[in-house]
Amino acid sequence: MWNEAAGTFVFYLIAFFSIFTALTVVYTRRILRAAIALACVLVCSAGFYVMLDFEFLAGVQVMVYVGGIVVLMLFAIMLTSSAELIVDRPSFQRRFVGVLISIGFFFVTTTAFWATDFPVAESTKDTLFTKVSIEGEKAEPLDDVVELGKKLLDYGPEGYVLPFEIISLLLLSVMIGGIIIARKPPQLENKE
Amino acid sequence: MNEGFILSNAWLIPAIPLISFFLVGMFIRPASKQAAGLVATSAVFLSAACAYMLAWEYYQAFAPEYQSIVPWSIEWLRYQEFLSVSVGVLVDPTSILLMVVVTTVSSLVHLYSIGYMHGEEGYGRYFTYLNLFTFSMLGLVVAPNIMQMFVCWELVGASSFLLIGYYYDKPSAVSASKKAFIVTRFADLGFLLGILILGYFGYHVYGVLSDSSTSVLAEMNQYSSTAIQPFDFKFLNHPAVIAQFADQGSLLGGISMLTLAMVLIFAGAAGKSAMFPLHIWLPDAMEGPTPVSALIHAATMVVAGVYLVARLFPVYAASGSALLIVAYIGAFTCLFAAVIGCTQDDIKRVLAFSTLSQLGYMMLSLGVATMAHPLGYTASLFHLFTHAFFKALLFLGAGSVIHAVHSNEIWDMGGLKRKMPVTHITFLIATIAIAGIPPFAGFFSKDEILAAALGNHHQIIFGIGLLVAGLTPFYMFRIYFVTFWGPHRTEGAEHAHESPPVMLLPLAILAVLAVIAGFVPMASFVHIGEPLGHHGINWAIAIPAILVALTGIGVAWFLYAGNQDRVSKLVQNLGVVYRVIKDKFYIDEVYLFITHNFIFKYISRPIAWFDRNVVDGSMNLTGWATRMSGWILSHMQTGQVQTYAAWYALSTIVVFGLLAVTLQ
Amino acid sequence: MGILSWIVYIPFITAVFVVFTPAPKWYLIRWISTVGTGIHLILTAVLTWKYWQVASPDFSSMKTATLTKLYLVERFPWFESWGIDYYLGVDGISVSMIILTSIVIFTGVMASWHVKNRTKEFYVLLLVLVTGVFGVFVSFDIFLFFVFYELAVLPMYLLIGIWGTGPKEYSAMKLTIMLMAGSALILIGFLALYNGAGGQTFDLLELSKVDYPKSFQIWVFPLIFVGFGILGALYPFHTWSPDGHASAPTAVSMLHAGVLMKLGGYGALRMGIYVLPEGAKYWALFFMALTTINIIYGAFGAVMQKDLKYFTAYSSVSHCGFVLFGLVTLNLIGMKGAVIQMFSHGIMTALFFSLIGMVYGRTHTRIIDDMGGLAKIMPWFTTCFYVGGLASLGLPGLSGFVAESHVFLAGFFGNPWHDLGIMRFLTILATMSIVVTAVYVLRGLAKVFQGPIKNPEFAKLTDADITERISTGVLVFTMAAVGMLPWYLIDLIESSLMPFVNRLH
Amino acid sequence: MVELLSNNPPGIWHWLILSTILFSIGLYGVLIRKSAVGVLMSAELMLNAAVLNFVVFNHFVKPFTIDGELMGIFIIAVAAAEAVVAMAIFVAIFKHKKSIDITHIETMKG
Repeated sequence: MWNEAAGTFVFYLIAFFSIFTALTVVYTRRILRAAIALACVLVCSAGFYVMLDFEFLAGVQVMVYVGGIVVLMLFAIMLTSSAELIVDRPSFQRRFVGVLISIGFFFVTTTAFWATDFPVAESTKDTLFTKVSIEGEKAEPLDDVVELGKKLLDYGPEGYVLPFEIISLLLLSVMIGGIIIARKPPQLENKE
Repeated sequence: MNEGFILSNAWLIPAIPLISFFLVGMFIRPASKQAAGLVATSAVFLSAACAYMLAWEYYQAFAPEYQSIVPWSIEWLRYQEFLSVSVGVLVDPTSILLMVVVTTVSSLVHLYSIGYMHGEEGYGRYFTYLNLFTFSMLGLVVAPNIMQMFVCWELVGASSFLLIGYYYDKPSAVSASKKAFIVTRFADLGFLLGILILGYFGYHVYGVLSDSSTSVLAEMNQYSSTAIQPFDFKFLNHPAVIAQFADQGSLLGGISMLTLAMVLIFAGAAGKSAMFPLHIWLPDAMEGPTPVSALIHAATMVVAGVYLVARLFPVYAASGSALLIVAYIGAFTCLFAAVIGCTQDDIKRVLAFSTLSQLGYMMLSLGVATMAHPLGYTASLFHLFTHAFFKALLFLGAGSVIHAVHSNEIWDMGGLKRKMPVTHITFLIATIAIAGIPPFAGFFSKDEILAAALGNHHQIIFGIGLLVAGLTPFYMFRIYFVTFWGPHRTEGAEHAHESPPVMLLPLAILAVLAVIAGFVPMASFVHIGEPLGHHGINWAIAIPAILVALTGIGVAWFLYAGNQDRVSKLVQNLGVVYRVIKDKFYIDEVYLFITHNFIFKYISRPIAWFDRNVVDGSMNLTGWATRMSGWILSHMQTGQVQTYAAWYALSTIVVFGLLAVTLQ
Repeated sequence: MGILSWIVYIPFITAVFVVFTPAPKWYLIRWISTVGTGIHLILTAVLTWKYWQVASPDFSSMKTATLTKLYLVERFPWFESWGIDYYLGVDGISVSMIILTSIVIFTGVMASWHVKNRTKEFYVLLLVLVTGVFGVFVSFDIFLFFVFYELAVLPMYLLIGIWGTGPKEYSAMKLTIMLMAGSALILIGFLALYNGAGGQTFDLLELSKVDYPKSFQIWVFPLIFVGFGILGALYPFHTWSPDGHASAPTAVSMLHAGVLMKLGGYGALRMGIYVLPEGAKYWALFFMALTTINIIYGAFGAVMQKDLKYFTAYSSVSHCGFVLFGLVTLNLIGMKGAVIQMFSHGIMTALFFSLIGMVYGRTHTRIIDDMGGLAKIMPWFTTCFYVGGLASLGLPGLSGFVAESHVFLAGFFGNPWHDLGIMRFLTILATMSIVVTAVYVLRGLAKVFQGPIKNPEFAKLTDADITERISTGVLVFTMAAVGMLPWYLIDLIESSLMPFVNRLH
Repeated sequence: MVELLSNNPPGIWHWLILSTILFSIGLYGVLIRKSAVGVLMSAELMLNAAVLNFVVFNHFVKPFTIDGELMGIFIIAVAAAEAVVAMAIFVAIFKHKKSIDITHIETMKG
């Protein structure tokens, strides 16, 4: 019993923390602080994935997202020398519209969720952290990384081989694109 | 019924002036002026001759009781199956009387104009319009149905407009002609509405009669060449039809349909005969050449109104109240015009007001007559007959005086007795005739009117008639004494010389007519309803009338014959009253005020403004609205990514919201 | 190619000839178009005589007919699948309208004798426009009718936009847009008729045989009537006419006011009242009130106008009000009066606009107050103007009176479906207009022609030359002919109007 | 307190609310952030909320499959790609405009 209570408490703790940091990402005037706050948010969601028994995804999240993308952003901030730049707060009118739209969005989505009753599987309705199924389902824990690997390369109807290939292509093109855009074009130099 | 030559094709009488109008207007006028004048005058003389022959043949053929016959008519305008208007000639004692009067006066005026208009640059144009006028007047006189009368009525109005505005480079003449046409046009509106009512009910009564007793219609068709139509006078005046009319029920509260129609038609007549409210155009119509005033504004056109009321007399008699209106308006105009006449200085304006007053006489005499005692009807037409001659003579006389002195003001003339003997004699005869002194024409007709008025117990109208019988000689002899007696006031009067013979001849003829016209036994020819017991002059009324006339002459002699100081004394103590009367009781100003300030300022200008701004504006508004919405939408494209994102998010929310609401 | 096709396509053939003549030879172009329209005039006379010969025997039998009988019919399928066929025919009303248009275009070409810039395009557009108008008057397939209708309305924009004066672009734009709006309404109406009748045929006579349900008629009739009414200067939609006419060149405003506005009346009669009698009965009183305002409004509007063309434009708004007023009285006299008024007003406005064009060509000003005392200098124009003015105020002996007396009488006689009191009241209001018309006509003409000469160099101006005398002479002669001998025109129109009246009962 | 916590663990509804909140905050950030990098970060936030959503559905609706997780992985990959391109663009813009204030980039003004 104690276990569930601890689980719920941890959930709410991390939830509030992530919401707070998300607000700082959006609200802070210093870009650097925003980047760090973003890193925290991402780490918190990695924590969520762990709570939902998706350790692999949490790992990927921490490594790729936090380690890669946020670091990249830090570089970008440094490159555009706007680290110490204090961005002035946007005008009231823009903020008001922004708040209006986001709250509007929030309500619309929640009513949509509220209206639909999701077919939640019986087994996990009220338990957390247990991937182990109670009677009737497969007993042994699902080794998800092996399952992942199989699914990625399975070219059957269930498989994800096509998206896998596309993602690789995408990453390749993005790399080349990024380099071309960001480098100093030689001819532009001498013309000025 | 042996058809005499003229009787069978009586259409010649109006047709000759029409043919000569086209001939002169199109071809002869540009060719040579003199030829145009001669052809026009000879055409009217020919027509006069035909009129006399027609009279002679008619009175031969229909000796005892005079039938009104329609020897010739063709269908002109077909509105509907049984409702069509035909053009034709109606011959009966009244129309013959008018034909004789119109053609005689018109031919004499044509002759006179050859002299008077000598040297005018629009000579040919003048004779063309004069011929057009004669044609339309004759067309009006011989009209068998009320629609043809309306047609010629308008044509008469148009030709008088053209003739008044003859000196078109004189702004006063132009505005006078405009005023004349618009006022008569306004009156014709009433006339047209009256015709529409008569037409509507006539058509229905025609339907009722044609399927009930066919005898009535058959009896009407007896004397006319084409089938009777609802607009014909014979149909309208027929007692059976009038009976049907009377019980047609009333319109807008109380006034019976018949009276309303008759009052409206009288409005038309009042406009043309310049009765009280619509008289303002006649004094200004004096802007036209004097022969025109003599013909149109003395003898012929202005009596058209009297002729119309006479022609529809049976229907008028049926609606008693309409006749009363006619009588009282006539009486009031008679008095009103006589009073103003006494104060005018322009010789033609005095004569114009005297015409107004005499027309008032004719109208009141028609008004007092009833089917039972129709003496008033005969008296009015008799007075019309005599008045045409002596009033034309007065105008032509005045014309020759003006021609000699080159000014209209009586105070610029004086002592012309010695300079222009023939004009003087003829003018004197005419003045005595209009004053109503026994041997001359005026006495007989005026006396009969007074007798008719008294006979039908209209004491007030008789009183007014008697009073005016006194006033008329006063103002007539006033201008006579001032122009012909006393010293030559201006050097123009000094050098005045007698007019050429071509002008004097008509004066002489008219003078003779003015004398003998009184002896024509009108009662035996022109009558309606109960036959009049033949009686001589009713001396009980004649004596007071003569006495009053003599006193009028005496007062005029006393004031104007001798030296002028008595007059100026009188004018001082009359003071403001004299001034008000002289300015014609400011009625012209009231009319001008109404038309200019009220109608133009408060109706047509706002409508023109309303049209430009509101209705036009609303059209431009649609154009402006599309442009404006385009401009607003362009603001969405600020180029900033975030605004697009904001619109995008907003629209998704809205769409989801709608979905959420609708799908529930 | 029957005579009707010739009638429609002669102006077009002339236009083709004009296209092939080189542009600088503008005098040759003038002659070609005059000859072309001259031939057309003769052909119209032949058509009238032929129609009279063919149709007069059964004038009496028409009394009870409920279906218009067409003569000199030419018909062959065009779009088989939708039931559209090239269907030309003519009855009394169309013949009178063709006579009117033929006279107006002949005098129009004569009146635009002095158009110097880009003469070729001017004449081509003018002749194409007239082809459209002739097409409308003879076509009895509503699709073909609409095609010709658009052909008639469109060149107007170019003609005013290029050769106009004053704010020509603005008024050309306004005129075309409003007329397009009108034709949009008409198109909806036509399609409603087409589908209402089961969508097999566009033939007018077949469509009129179908008795549409009353509710259907109630919403389709105003569409068609207002659609045509916009062209016929119906009250709220008349604003294009003063501006349009004021800035249009002479021949164009002659043609437009004289003929195109009659297209509106003709269309409303043929497509509106004939096909949808129940709708007509339902809406008649409403439109009658509207047209009464039209008459009074146009008359009062004209009183205060400063520019001669606006003066005539407002007066033609008032006279077109008579046409529509006559139509909605829904009795034989009224409709006959309306068609006669179409004819007489067509001639009258053509005369007025041609005279204004010619006077403008000399004095180069249309402002009434600047001109004065022209009577001495231009006697011919003065007489023609006065004859036109007197005709417009309804002087008997000229065509105006014949039409107006019909319309007033009809208003008074009323019809069995409407309350007589209201109709009488509206008719009385309409009759008031004869006084107001007299006021503004005489005031206007007196200011321009009578009185002393205002500015001296007018004295040097010349009077009408031979071409102008012919054109104005022809128009004056027609007006006087119709005014004095109206029975020919009345017989022509009355017989073909009987089916309209019988269908209403 | 403990009983309160223990007997109502966070169901699917709670998770969804959480992810929507995160998403809205991200949206707010995108709309009002003046600097381009800020906008990108908020976009990352939104993407992350999306991944959370997938994972939550996978866990609750289809507990024993890994499609949700797989989708999460793909999203992270795409997010990475997107961030790279965005950074490259911002650097290029900075070189040209000396500032990355997004409100001044209006070449597309209508």
